[in-house]
Amino acid sequence: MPFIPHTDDDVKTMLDAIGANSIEDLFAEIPAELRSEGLDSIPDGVNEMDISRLMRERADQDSRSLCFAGAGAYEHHIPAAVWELTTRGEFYTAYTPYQAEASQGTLQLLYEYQSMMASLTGMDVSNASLYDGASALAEAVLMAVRANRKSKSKRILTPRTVHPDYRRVANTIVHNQGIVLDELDFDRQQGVIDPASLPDDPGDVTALIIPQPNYFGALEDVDVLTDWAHAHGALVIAVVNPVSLAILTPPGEWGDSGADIVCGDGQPLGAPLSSGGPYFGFMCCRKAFVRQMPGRIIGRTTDLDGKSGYTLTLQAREQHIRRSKATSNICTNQGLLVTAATIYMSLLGAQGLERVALACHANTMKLLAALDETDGVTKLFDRPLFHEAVVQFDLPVADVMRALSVQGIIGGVSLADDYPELGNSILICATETKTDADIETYTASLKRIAMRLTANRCPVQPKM
Amino acid sequence: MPFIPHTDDDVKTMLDAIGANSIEDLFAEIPAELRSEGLDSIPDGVNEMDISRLMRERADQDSRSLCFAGAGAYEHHIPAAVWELTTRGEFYTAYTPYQAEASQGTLQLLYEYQSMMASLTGMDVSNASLYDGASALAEAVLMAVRANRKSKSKRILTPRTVHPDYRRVANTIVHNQGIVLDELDFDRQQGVIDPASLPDDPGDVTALIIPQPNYFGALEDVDVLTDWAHAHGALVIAVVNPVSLAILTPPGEWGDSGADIVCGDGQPLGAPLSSGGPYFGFMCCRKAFVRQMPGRIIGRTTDLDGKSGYTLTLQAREQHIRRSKATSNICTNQGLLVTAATIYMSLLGAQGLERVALACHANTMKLLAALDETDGVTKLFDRPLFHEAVVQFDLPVADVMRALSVQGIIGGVSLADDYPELGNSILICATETKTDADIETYTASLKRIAMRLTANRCPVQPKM
Amino acid sequence: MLIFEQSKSQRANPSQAPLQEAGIDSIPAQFRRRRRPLLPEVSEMQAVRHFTRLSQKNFSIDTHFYPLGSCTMKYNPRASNTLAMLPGFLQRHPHSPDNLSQGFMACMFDLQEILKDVTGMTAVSLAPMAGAQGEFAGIAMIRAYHDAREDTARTEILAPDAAHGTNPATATMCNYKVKEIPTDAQGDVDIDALKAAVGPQTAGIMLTNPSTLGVFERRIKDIAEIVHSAGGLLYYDGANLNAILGKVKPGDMGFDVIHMNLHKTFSTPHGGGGPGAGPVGVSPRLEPFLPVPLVVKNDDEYSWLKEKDRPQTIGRLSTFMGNAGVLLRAYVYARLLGREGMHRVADFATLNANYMLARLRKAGFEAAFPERLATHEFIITLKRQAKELGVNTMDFAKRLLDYGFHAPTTYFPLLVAECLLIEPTETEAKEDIDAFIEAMIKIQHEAESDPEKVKSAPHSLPVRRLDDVKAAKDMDLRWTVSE
Amino acid sequence: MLIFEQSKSQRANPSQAPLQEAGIDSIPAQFRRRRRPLLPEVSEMQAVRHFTRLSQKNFSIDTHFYPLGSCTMKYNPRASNTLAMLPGFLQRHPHSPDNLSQGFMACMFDLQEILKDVTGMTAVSLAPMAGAQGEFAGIAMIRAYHDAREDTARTEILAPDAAHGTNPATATMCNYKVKEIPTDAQGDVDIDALKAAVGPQTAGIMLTNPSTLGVFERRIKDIAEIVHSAGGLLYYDGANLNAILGKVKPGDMGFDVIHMNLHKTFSTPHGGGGPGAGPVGVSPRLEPFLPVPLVVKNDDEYSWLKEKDRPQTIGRLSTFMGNAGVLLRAYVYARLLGREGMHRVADFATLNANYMLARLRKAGFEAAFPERLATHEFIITLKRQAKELGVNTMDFAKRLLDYGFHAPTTYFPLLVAECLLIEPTETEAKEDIDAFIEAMIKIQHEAESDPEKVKSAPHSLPVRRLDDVKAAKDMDLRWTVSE
Ligand SMILES: Cc1ncc(COP(=O)(O)O)c(C=O)c1O
Ligand SMILES: Cc1ncc(COP(=O)(O)O)c(C=O)c1O
Repeated sequence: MPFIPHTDDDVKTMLDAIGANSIEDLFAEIPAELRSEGLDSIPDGVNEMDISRLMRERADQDSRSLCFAGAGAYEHHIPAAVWELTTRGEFYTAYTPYQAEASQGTLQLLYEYQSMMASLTGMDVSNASLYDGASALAEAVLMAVRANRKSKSKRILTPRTVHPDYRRVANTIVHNQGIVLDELDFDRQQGVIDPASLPDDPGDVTALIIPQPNYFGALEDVDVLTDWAHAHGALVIAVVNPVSLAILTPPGEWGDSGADIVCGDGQPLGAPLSSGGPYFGFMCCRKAFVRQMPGRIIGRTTDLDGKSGYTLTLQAREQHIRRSKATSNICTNQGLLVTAATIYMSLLGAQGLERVALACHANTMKLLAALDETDGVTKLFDRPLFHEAVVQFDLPVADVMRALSVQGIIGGVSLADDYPELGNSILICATETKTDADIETYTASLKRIAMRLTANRCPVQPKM
Repeated sequence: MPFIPHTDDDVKTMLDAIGANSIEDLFAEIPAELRSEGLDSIPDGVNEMDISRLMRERADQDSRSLCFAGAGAYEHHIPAAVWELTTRGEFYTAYTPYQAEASQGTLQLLYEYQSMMASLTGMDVSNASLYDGASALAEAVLMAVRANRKSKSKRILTPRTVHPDYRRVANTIVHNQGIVLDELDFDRQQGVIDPASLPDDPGDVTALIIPQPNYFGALEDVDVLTDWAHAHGALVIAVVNPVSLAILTPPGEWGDSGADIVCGDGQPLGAPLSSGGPYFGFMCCRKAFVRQMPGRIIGRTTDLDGKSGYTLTLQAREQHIRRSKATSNICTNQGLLVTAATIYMSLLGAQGLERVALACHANTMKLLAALDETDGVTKLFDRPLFHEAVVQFDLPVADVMRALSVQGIIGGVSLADDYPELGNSILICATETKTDADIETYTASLKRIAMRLTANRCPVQPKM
Repeated sequence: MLIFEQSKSQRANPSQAPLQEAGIDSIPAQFRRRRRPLLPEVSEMQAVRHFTRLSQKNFSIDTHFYPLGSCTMKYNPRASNTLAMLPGFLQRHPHSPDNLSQGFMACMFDLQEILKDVTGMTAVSLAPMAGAQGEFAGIAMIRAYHDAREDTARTEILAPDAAHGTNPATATMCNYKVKEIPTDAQGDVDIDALKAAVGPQTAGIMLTNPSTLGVFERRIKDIAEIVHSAGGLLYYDGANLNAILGKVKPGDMGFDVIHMNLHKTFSTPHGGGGPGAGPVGVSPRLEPFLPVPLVVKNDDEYSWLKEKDRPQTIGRLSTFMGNAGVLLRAYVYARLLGREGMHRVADFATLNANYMLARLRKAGFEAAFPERLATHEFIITLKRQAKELGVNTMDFAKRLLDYGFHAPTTYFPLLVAECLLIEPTETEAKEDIDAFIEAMIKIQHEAESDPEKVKSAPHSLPVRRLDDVKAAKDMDLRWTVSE
Repeated sequence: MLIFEQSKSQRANPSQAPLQEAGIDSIPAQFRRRRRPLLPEVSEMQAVRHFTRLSQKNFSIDTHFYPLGSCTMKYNPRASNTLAMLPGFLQRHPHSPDNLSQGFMACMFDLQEILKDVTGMTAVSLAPMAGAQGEFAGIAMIRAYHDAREDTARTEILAPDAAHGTNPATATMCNYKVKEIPTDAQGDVDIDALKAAVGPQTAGIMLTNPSTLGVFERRIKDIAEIVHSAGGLLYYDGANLNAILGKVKPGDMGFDVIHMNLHKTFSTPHGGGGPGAGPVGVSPRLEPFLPVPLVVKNDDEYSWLKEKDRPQTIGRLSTFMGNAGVLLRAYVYARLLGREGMHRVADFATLNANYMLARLRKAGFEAAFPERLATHEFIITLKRQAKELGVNTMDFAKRLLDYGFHAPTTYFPLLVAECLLIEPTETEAKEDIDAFIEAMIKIQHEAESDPEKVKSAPHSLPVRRLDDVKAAKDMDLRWTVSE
């Protein structure tokens, strides 16, 4: 039987030991009327050969494309060693390290991860992961409400330059608790929050969220924003891209006293695009707030012989101890992705990560320039950026994107739904994986498409 | 520096310890006039991202094809676990297990492998691998010459039903030693050696090679052949497909006393097609001949505490001890492929391997029937077979094969060069990986091609 | 040794970094980092060696029997990993247009259908990223349901006292108060207490069945009846679904919403803590509230339903669509099992558990619920050993590690003193189960003859018993350069 | 425990076997197997667990410093593995037509070109499957060359007494007698002895340079002159190519033919014994004899040259084209290194070796050739320790295992008493080399203070010292059911 090692003899011996006549007898306590008849819509079992064939066909169907989309998921080079090591059975098939002595591999790795993230963000401590960037932001909001004891408003200032889906997720998760995510608008020229537009007397604000780079790829005035928030008794929640931190000021150094909570998505650190997950959310904070953190935290301690070892710690924050008073309901997190990220950061080092960040920046600048030079395409904001930018088409964005996709090019992510005021705009991204030839392929296709669409007086269905 | 961990400080400290001024000084003993100027045709180093892109493009270029070729390399389903385990660093990056205590993983696995192969072939002992099937046959011939002390002729009867490239390789390797591979012809109707055609008085024959299944996929009269050889003082060298042994009589049971040496290619046991290698050669023999075997052999022994352990043994046969008197010059073998094969056999078990063999047989029978029913294609031999067969076309074989390949179908392997007397024939194979739909795809394409080629009065270049 | 301790500042791995020379001038200095972060600077080999060695310090399914109760540590087929990591799947950007995504979407759609059938629910969302997030989605849907009906006085969620910690924690996240319902001596919910507890303030109840006590909640129909008539809904915590796969469907028991832990029942790996996937299934009345996105099929074409297509949705739970790679693994596993295979899961998980229980009892260990059949797991209480020999559950657990077995779950549920919650799963062979039982018997002998040995275990692991109190006190949570 | 001992006869893994029902009637009974072979019948998890655990019992590059002299145990980049195992490469049938093979053939062609350049040879064949087969190809070409010139009186191959065992064994396979040339006190070939040995019977000489003694053969030009003037050819055993990559080309030293061990210099993994790849390079006069197949490029199209295109070839060495997958790995590595990277290999391999030698000598260990520079490796002789303390090279080697280091090569070359041939390779960090040296010093102290501890080592491995004599005597070479 697939995955079941029992022989008929085993079954007999085991039933004898139990004193039962059949396996069926072991289900005697289930009321008969509840027993189900079968699983009609579930197909017969197949073998590994057949499912392999099916999955290969399906994977091939969604074949490789030339991808200039970012918007929260970035195509980076991942060293082969990362996943060869990460999928070693000992990492891949272990549980959460509840028995510390039998899990020193995972635990030491997580301690190393926490150290790396704390240093990258410039914060004191890191937890061992949350689900993803968006849910990490939700947890950060909940944490800020707990941590900012002086504020009673549960009001979180949320710039529209924060990833729209992060804002949606945060709202899904926090709104039941009466927390309000108050929108802050952005400057149409710059694509960032204009610090001058911030009110002098904002009232009781629990926290201000600051994205850096923001959803448009643009760099916010983080120092001013941080100081403004702190001046008004609000905590600062930073939402950052971890790769960008190789070259950008870490949130721990923003303004006079730094951000209070830092979160984001760890995907750029070694997680493949993989349709959007599994990625992982990271969270760091000041030491003073550590008891308000959600998620696992690993601490170094000693064993009976005084030897160093690692263990889950501060568990009194967690659901399995504190139950309804826990800092979060999270239990299973995204450990394996953290394993990959730790190996990724170890293979790249600070120098390597810096080169990745610089190459992403340079390639996006090149792409932006190339597009800006293309007829019918305009660069939208005039602002320093990391590795994303917004461009606007003269033509309907959906048609352009569809036509590009038929040629295997994902030209970017349309902003039409989330920022209708920006017209036919898309968010573009060129990471270190993109060559000059790739950029040329993109702009050349775009020119052809523009010509065709203009000639045809769109909308038009490109021929498949 | 790629793969080199030295910092400038390290280099300085190390040179100081040596008492040298520069690394260059360490090459002082190399005569200056020999020093090379550079490696002009070697390109600049690239990084892993760039080589990955290049290799992906090249691999994609040779994209998946529907393959009905066998002829010594068979497409089988390989459980995912096989290579995930085989490429674990501890197997993948270890050396030959010279330090037994630090290599018990590899050594125990090899002992298990030897046990499996001995049982599969019905022989007493197995070595731990040779390079591939063809070179294993060469080694078997050399071994037979050493082992058959009564024979002085160095004459090896070599049926033309043995894989032509095996015969070529054997000849390359043994001919310098004055060994003669005497060809034995086959029966044109049956595609096997006709036992009745064997001479009553063959003279001094050192050994007879018996392939089962033979190159045409047909089953030889192994019992009669074995007994005939033994009756005339010749040893029997069996060349077998290991998967076929799940259903065919093992060489150890051929005739009255079984084959003496068994060899073949282990590829069907878990090695991917991989352009022809790495595969591995296996060799088993009677215990009496073990000291004549080439290659590594692992034995079970005990340690200082009496605990079981495994070690390289009978090393006095090998080049590092016996030097010019060794049984072979082989040193590095194909250990990793044996690792894969051992895991493969463990995952399949005797039952599973039997099902694989039966499915291969059944699918080839289906393919053969389907082709035989196709106009212009005839089945050539009338003989029980394992999983290969010969069919003949009415049309020029090269044209047919080329036209098929343009449609991504590898229709088989042409016999035109090696067996011109068989006309426009090919050797076909359908393993367990082929479905009825695949067979249908093949015959449908063939029909279209035949129609086109006939209409055009070939030869013709199919449009690409 | 920490990876940082192998670091040297000039070491670099140029084969992993872009070769391209790229400036930073277009980013003004005010935005730029001044000091490099403390990431290790090691060679590729040093990293490979370090993490390979670290991995060897773990117990895992691939190396050890791991009968961690409530966690369903079964074999994770390697094919699931290999196939989920096919380049076509790994490289798919979450914003890939539908015309470049039909292969992936077909898998997701098929998986939704399979999960509907095994749960007996009418619709499934794959969005939640783990069990706890599935719980959140479920309770948020219950709240949305009551809200939509303007039934706003419901402020309480009921849960048995044996419930997993995520249940009450989730209720809190959804702004519910939690009322605990006691368990009776047989491990069933105390029906009278339940009756007393329900009322117009009851939003719903969260239940696992089989419960975390390793027994089947026999009066589930009554419970459903009681809660439903009070206007509350039933939430099924699917962590124990392995016990009843193909035997009973939560939908048939009267549940309105369920989450599944695919990383348990559908054998996706636990990865040393995650990722998992916690899809939710619902009965018709909760369907409008399902979290987005969902995959639908029209004329053989798959497409996504998002916020704008689902006005009543509780919303989005992740930036994209949840843990897609985990879902692919679960799909492969489900197809490998097929219909018959699913039935067998519950059969053999239950057989293994009852066999272990029977043999352990024969050996003198005390079952928490001696009159009950085990489900896929069961509880042994070591309170006698703790009292008479001073050797407690934790000591037994640590000593098991020395014998090469991962420990069962300890001290959960809290309700049973000195408890060991043991779940062998269906993929373990009788021989391994027997070996575990032998180890338990040996430890029992040691506890009698040489208790110190057990109390100071483990003795053969990379570290000896660790000081958790010191860990919490010192809060050494990161390496810093000063060391 | 052996995998067989976990086997049960009814166990089966249906997810790995074809589901199709297929009869055997078309095969007459006389051809059919009567009893099933003894293959283990275990579950997939049992197999995974067994082999995972076995793997953990190995030392390897990925886990340990492995300074095995003559073996070049350097880091094996993981990218080489991943990229060689791309589906497009793995699934290519060796008989795939050229129009479906251009990607693969491009890699092979490029590799041929790279190897020509590093060896200074004019043509390369990738066919040989390991070093020894490369040697065979080389000596067979030498024979074919003499034969083609009808110079048939040449019956002898010369080789230094320090030569690797494969050298004389290969000469024998090609039906040559082997004459050993002594080494002088400085580790160079004894030129006078060589002069005395050459003659009309000399077919050629097999040399490694640097030699297996860890020193560079300084009078290589003289040797070439002597052998060439006698009408013999020079064979270069490329096992030590790592020492001179980019520094000296064997072609420039006067060699006519060379094999390379790609599994050493080009960092393809050793796989616990193989596979390797042993391409051969030749000077123009041996070109016609190269083993087939070869890849050529015409107008951007690649094609194979086989027997019929190469009438003078020594022939074919494998059924297909050799160890293609290994060649792909070497190609990836070569491209990652690039020109500058190749130069650095020799630089840092040599730096590491000389540093180790210097520090070990400072610590009192005796170098075999104290007046010579080390190349990429060097020899320490422990004859004093053996004589004075009764602790020999094997004891040191086994004790090193306890300290977490794989032992260097022991007792080879035989010429140096109690020798340890140490090759750190360029990929080891100074820290690890220092740790090895510390361990050697500790063992030296132990040998003085507690020799039994060293003589009974190892103490911390899965087994203690194994009885090789018993192994050879018992000949327990396979498991059988009786046990
Ligand atoms: C009974 C029960 N409920 C809920 C959960 C939470 O699931 P997850 O860890 O996937 O969030 C668990 C996991 O341990 C569990 O055992
Ligand atoms: C000097 C020398 N020559 C030849 C060989 C043989 O190479 P291979 O093992 O690849 O056959 C070796 C390998 O150990 C060697 O060290």
